[in-house]
Amino acid sequence: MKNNDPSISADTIARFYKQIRRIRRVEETVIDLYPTDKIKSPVHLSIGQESVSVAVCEALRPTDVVFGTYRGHALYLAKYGDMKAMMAELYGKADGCARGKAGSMHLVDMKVGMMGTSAIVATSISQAAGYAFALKQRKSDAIVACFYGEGAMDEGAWHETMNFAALKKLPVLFVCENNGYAIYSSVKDRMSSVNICARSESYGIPAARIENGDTRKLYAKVQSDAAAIRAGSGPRVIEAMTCRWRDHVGPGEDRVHRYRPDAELNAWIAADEMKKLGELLPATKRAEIDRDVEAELAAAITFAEQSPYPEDREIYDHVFAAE
Amino acid sequence: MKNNDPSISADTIARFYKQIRRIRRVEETVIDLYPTDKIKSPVHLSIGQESVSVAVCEALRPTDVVFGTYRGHALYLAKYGDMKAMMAELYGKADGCARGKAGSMHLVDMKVGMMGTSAIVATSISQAAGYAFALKQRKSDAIVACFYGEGAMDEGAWHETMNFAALKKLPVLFVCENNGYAIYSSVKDRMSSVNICARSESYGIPAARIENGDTRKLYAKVQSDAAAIRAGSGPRVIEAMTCRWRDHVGPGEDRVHRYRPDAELNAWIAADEMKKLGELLPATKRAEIDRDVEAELAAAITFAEQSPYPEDREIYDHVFAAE
Amino acid sequence: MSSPPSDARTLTYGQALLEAARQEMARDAGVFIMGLGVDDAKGMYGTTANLHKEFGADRCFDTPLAEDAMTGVAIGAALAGMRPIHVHQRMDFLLLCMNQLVNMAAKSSYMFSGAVSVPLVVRAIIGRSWGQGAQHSQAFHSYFMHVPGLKIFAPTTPYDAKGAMIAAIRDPNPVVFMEHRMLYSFKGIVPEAAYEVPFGRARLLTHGKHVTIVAVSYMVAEALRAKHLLEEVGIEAEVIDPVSLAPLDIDTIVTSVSRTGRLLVVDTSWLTCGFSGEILALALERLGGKQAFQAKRMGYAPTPCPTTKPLENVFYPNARTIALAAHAMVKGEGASWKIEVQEPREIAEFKGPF
Amino acid sequence: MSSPPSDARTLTYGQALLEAARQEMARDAGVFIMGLGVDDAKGMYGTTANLHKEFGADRCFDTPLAEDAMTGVAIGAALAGMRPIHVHQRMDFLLLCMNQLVNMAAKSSYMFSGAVSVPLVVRAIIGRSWGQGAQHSQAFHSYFMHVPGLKIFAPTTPYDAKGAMIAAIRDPNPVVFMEHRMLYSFKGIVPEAAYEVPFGRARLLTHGKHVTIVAVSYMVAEALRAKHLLEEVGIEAEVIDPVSLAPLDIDTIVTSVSRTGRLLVVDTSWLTCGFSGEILALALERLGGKQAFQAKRMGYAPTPCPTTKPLENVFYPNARTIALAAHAMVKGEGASWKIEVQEPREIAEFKGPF
Ligand SMILES: Cc1ncc(C[n+]2csc(CCOP(=O)(O)OP(=O)(O)O)c2C)c(N)n1
Ligand SMILES: Cc1ncc(C[n+]2csc(CCOP(=O)(O)OP(=O)(O)O)c2C)c(N)n1
Ligand SMILES: [Mg+2]
Ligand SMILES: [Mg+2]
Repeated sequence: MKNNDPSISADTIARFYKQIRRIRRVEETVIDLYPTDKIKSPVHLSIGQESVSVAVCEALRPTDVVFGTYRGHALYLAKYGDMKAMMAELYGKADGCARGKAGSMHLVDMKVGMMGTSAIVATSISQAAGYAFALKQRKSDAIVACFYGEGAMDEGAWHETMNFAALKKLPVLFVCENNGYAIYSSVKDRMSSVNICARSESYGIPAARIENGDTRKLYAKVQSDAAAIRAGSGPRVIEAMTCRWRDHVGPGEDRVHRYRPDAELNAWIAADEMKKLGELLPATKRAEIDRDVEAELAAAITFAEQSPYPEDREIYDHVFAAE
Repeated sequence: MKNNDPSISADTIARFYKQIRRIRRVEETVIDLYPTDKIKSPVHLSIGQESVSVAVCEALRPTDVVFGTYRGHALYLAKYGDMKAMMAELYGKADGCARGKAGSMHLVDMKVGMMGTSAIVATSISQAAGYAFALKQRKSDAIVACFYGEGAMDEGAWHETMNFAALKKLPVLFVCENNGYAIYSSVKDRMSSVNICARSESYGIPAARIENGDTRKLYAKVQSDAAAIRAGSGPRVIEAMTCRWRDHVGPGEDRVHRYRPDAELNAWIAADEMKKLGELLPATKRAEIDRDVEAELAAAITFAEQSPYPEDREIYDHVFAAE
Repeated sequence: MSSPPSDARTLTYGQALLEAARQEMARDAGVFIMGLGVDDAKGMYGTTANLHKEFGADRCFDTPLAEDAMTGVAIGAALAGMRPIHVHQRMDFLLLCMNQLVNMAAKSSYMFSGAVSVPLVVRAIIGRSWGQGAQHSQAFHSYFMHVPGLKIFAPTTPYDAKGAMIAAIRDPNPVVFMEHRMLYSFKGIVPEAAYEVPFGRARLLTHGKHVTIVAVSYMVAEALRAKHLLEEVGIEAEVIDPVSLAPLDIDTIVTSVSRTGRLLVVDTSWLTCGFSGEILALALERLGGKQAFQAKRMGYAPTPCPTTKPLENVFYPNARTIALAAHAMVKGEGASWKIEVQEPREIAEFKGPF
Repeated sequence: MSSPPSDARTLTYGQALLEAARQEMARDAGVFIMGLGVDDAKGMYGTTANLHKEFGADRCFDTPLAEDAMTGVAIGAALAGMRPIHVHQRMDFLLLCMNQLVNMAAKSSYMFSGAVSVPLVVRAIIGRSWGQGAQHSQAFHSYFMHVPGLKIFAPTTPYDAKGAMIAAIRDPNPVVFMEHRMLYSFKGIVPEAAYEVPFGRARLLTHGKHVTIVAVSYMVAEALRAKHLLEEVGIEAEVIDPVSLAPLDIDTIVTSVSRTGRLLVVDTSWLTCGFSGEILALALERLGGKQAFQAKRMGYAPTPCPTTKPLENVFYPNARTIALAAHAMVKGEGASWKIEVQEPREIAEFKGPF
């Protein structure tokens, strides 16, 4: 396979690969660890969906800010959130990114612009718009990227936010990760017309669909959208087609629930972006990246294992922010 | 002026006129009475908007059901709600349609399919869909008409309901009364794109706008929509352009608030549907109708005046429905 | 009515809820179930399993993620005379439909002076197991108790689960039906024939002269465990399960307190403006001036729910902390008592589904 | 800090709120106001009048009707370090944004262990005048008291309105700021310079030995009127205005109750799981066993709010019913007392705007 897009350098491809690989390996490790009960936090894995977060975050600037969901491992790592702090957080340890109070569903790393995620569907969307409002007010050139599943579009909060973001021309890129399902419920059974772009456009927001989780196409599209948004265009919507390979929640297989055709999942797995991107790299480069990822991962696990649990009295900390 | 639509009989025109006249005169009387403090209930007058309720209700069957808003006088009377019970309700009297507990904002007359209205914007829309769901479930041939202001479309509940109603092909006609304002806030300052029909259509719901509050056009459109809905088409949306002549709430003039151009209001007043329809009638017929309306109105006022207030102990009634 | 007949069949709490729904759906064509995932393979922890196959896709159906409008839809159907059961996998999600529940459902009968009624059941599941965190573990019964016009059940046993569900479905008013994830596996005797557990009747589960323990939902299980611990040191606790939170059977509680002189309330939520404070206030209004009594309430720590297990263990009351609190009330704050208690099976062995 | 300095300038409660906002907007460019109608000619009963002209349309702006998302927008802006003030013309509308307020704003600092804070002010106006009915007259402070992570002010005087608003704006946490339509015309001395009224400090408004009356918001005005009525029959009432409902200054209340032996709480909402029950419970926990005291709570009738004036008069506590209740506590239930009280001016003369 060749990289046919001349605007995307070999280094960039290597970064895509490495980022996807980091996410994949972290989550595979979570699957392995889960039966030990060391991670007592419900996990929503993004295996299969990594390319969306990676492509978007690579096209953003480090100073840009992202809002995501409980399915947040990919986004956290793609935005270069601290892997050690994430792993310690899943373990419920004191060195976790939120000292064990957050768990998998509420990852946060403010140093890199990774806003804390919510376990209530669609609730971060309006907050992302509010953050973008603040950026605009301050004439910052940073923008916000807001990730949500297609399920979130059912919620009234989505509608209210699209209207407001468009009305105020806010600097926000909405990324709808359309994996076709909300838990085991097909988008076809929840949306009267499955027309995610058209619905978004009805607010006057330009919207485009990217098929197949294609990292390079997504990256290029986000680059141009982000530039437009920075220039004051107002919000944009990207519908990123993708696929969750594992069960909705927990470490398990998805097929066992038999709610979707096996062929659908098989096709997505066959078109794995990690594999595709890996094949674009020289074998030595790929091996080097894989080694680095394993080393980082091993260090993160050791870190998490060795970190202490928070002390009981910590339960009372941070109910209120100090002055 | 001539009635150019051959499908609309002279009798129908007379009914339109009479219904609009009834509403107009009731509300003019409310304005007159208000300074006496006999009506201690905030009133949202529909003067100027009568034609929408009248056209829709004339095209519906008596067994059809309507859901409306706190601006409910027109709908209540258009659906042939009991004028005496309405007037007594505004007076807070025991013979009111809800024994004084409802006031102007929550009129109800279940005998004629006038569902109780709500003072929280957009909250009846989903209930209308639920009622339609029940009708469909029971294979009833009745349909629901659901009225809301264009302001209600800002709310998430509107979006969620459109999606569900379309998804389940519910027998409901949505009537958006677009009077251009929510209190003193222009629709242009609240909607990113003022495209009420297009937004509705993005759910796969056919939508059409009727300009100028035209009673006859509205009537014809509702007739065909209602027939389609009865035949199983699923929901339809009508955007009925209209104009509120008086202040948002209370009996006062609107112009004093200076939030919209005088010319806008003047144009609507000049195109008054009551006047237009009246001119289509022979003068004697019109005079006869006017007399009947005054007699009915006088009787309603007398009824309200003479009705007693509910007794104190009634406050505890109906918190819960009896078995 | 108030105690299980001698019928030896045993069901889990989850199965009892399923049976109640099945029987009522068979009895009344107006009963239907809606909610996210009610027709999927997991069938809401089994409580709605296969009902869509048995009664058809229009009587047990999945919905879009739209808590607010779907509540309105349920109310609208109820206004038309149907009997919807709207299921929420987490009680936390009810915050998205408070407007429909509180401004609309609770007030419709009253605002329209009885012209309409809203025979609606809202099933709300408290999501505790472990690691659920701040947004998937809350209970909001106090919100619904605060406003007139809503009824609330929070049954603890399979017997009450079935009977209360049937009573809720048949009631012409909106009923919030509060369940707890950790109760689903609990087993108990459940008669096969349909029966109603009445609103407004509490259950005195054990007799004892030293302290009255009133507990809500899953906390009843922990209170009963505490009772056994207390027995070992000669303290007799009277454990009361209110079952119906609105209307509330305060008489049973106050009568018990007037006997024991001590009131300990254990809630599945926070204390402030909650169920536990309400019980204290009612007891004080009834007994105040007449009889002095000790009172204490327990519930969630005054923090959001932390995710990590060690802090979660501090967050929730449990058999041990309940027993210690009762012990301190009876023997005085100073009296020390060392007890070790194992984590309850349902939590220690939890492996999902979440 | 706790009592007005001798500055003779008088403002209404509404003007005091406007001044607080103006001064803070001038001081801090991050402060902005949003809400339906805040920039219209009526300027939210004058409390936001012309701020859009003075500070620009991006610092005081109207919004779409979208309580849920606009609350999220405000929170998002607060997360980015701004200080939004989100105004709701009726507290009833907060039921549409409970999810953002309770699941998000209240928990953000905690869930993320202090990585973020949410310096947000939510202004919520209780809509009573007359005829507002079931959906335009409610107060939900107990909902916000129930969950950890929110602060709540409910000032009664112009002085406290200004100082509490400034404190609320400057606080790094989400604050629900509860106002009452009938307070806007009240006048009082208000210093011109900015000052803060502290959270968690109650005001003892009058001294008296017979009964402690704790009242919330507009009920403070009625309680003070009741106090004067009670004086005529030799009953001395100690009236307490908590000002800050969360954190709550329970010490001032309990100290007073331990002096008077009688606690009467008058709320602007229902009793069950409300503020009034909370005060009773707290007092009982502090004094129970140590000291017997009488307790009673008053608030909305246990019904939705009826529209018609005669029933509305029964729905709300007033100076007369408060005085009678205190009288009965002091002199015994049997003791009769005939009092006539005129309807308060602010209600009798009300002509809108609604
Ligand atoms: C408001 C709300 N309703 C329901 C749920 C339960 N729930 C958790 S995840 C989920 C599916 C969401 O689907 P989607 O938005 O497509 O995201 P995905 O899980 O596919 O990434 C649901 C229904 C929730 N967490 N919040
Ligand atoms: C949820 C909610 N938000 C705000 C209000 C305050 N309010 C009452 S009427 C109104 C305007 C609604 O406008 P529209 O829907 O266009 O109806 P119209 O009054 O023009 O008939 C507003 C904002 C309310 N009653 N409910
Ligand atoms: Mg999805
Ligand atoms: Mg309008």
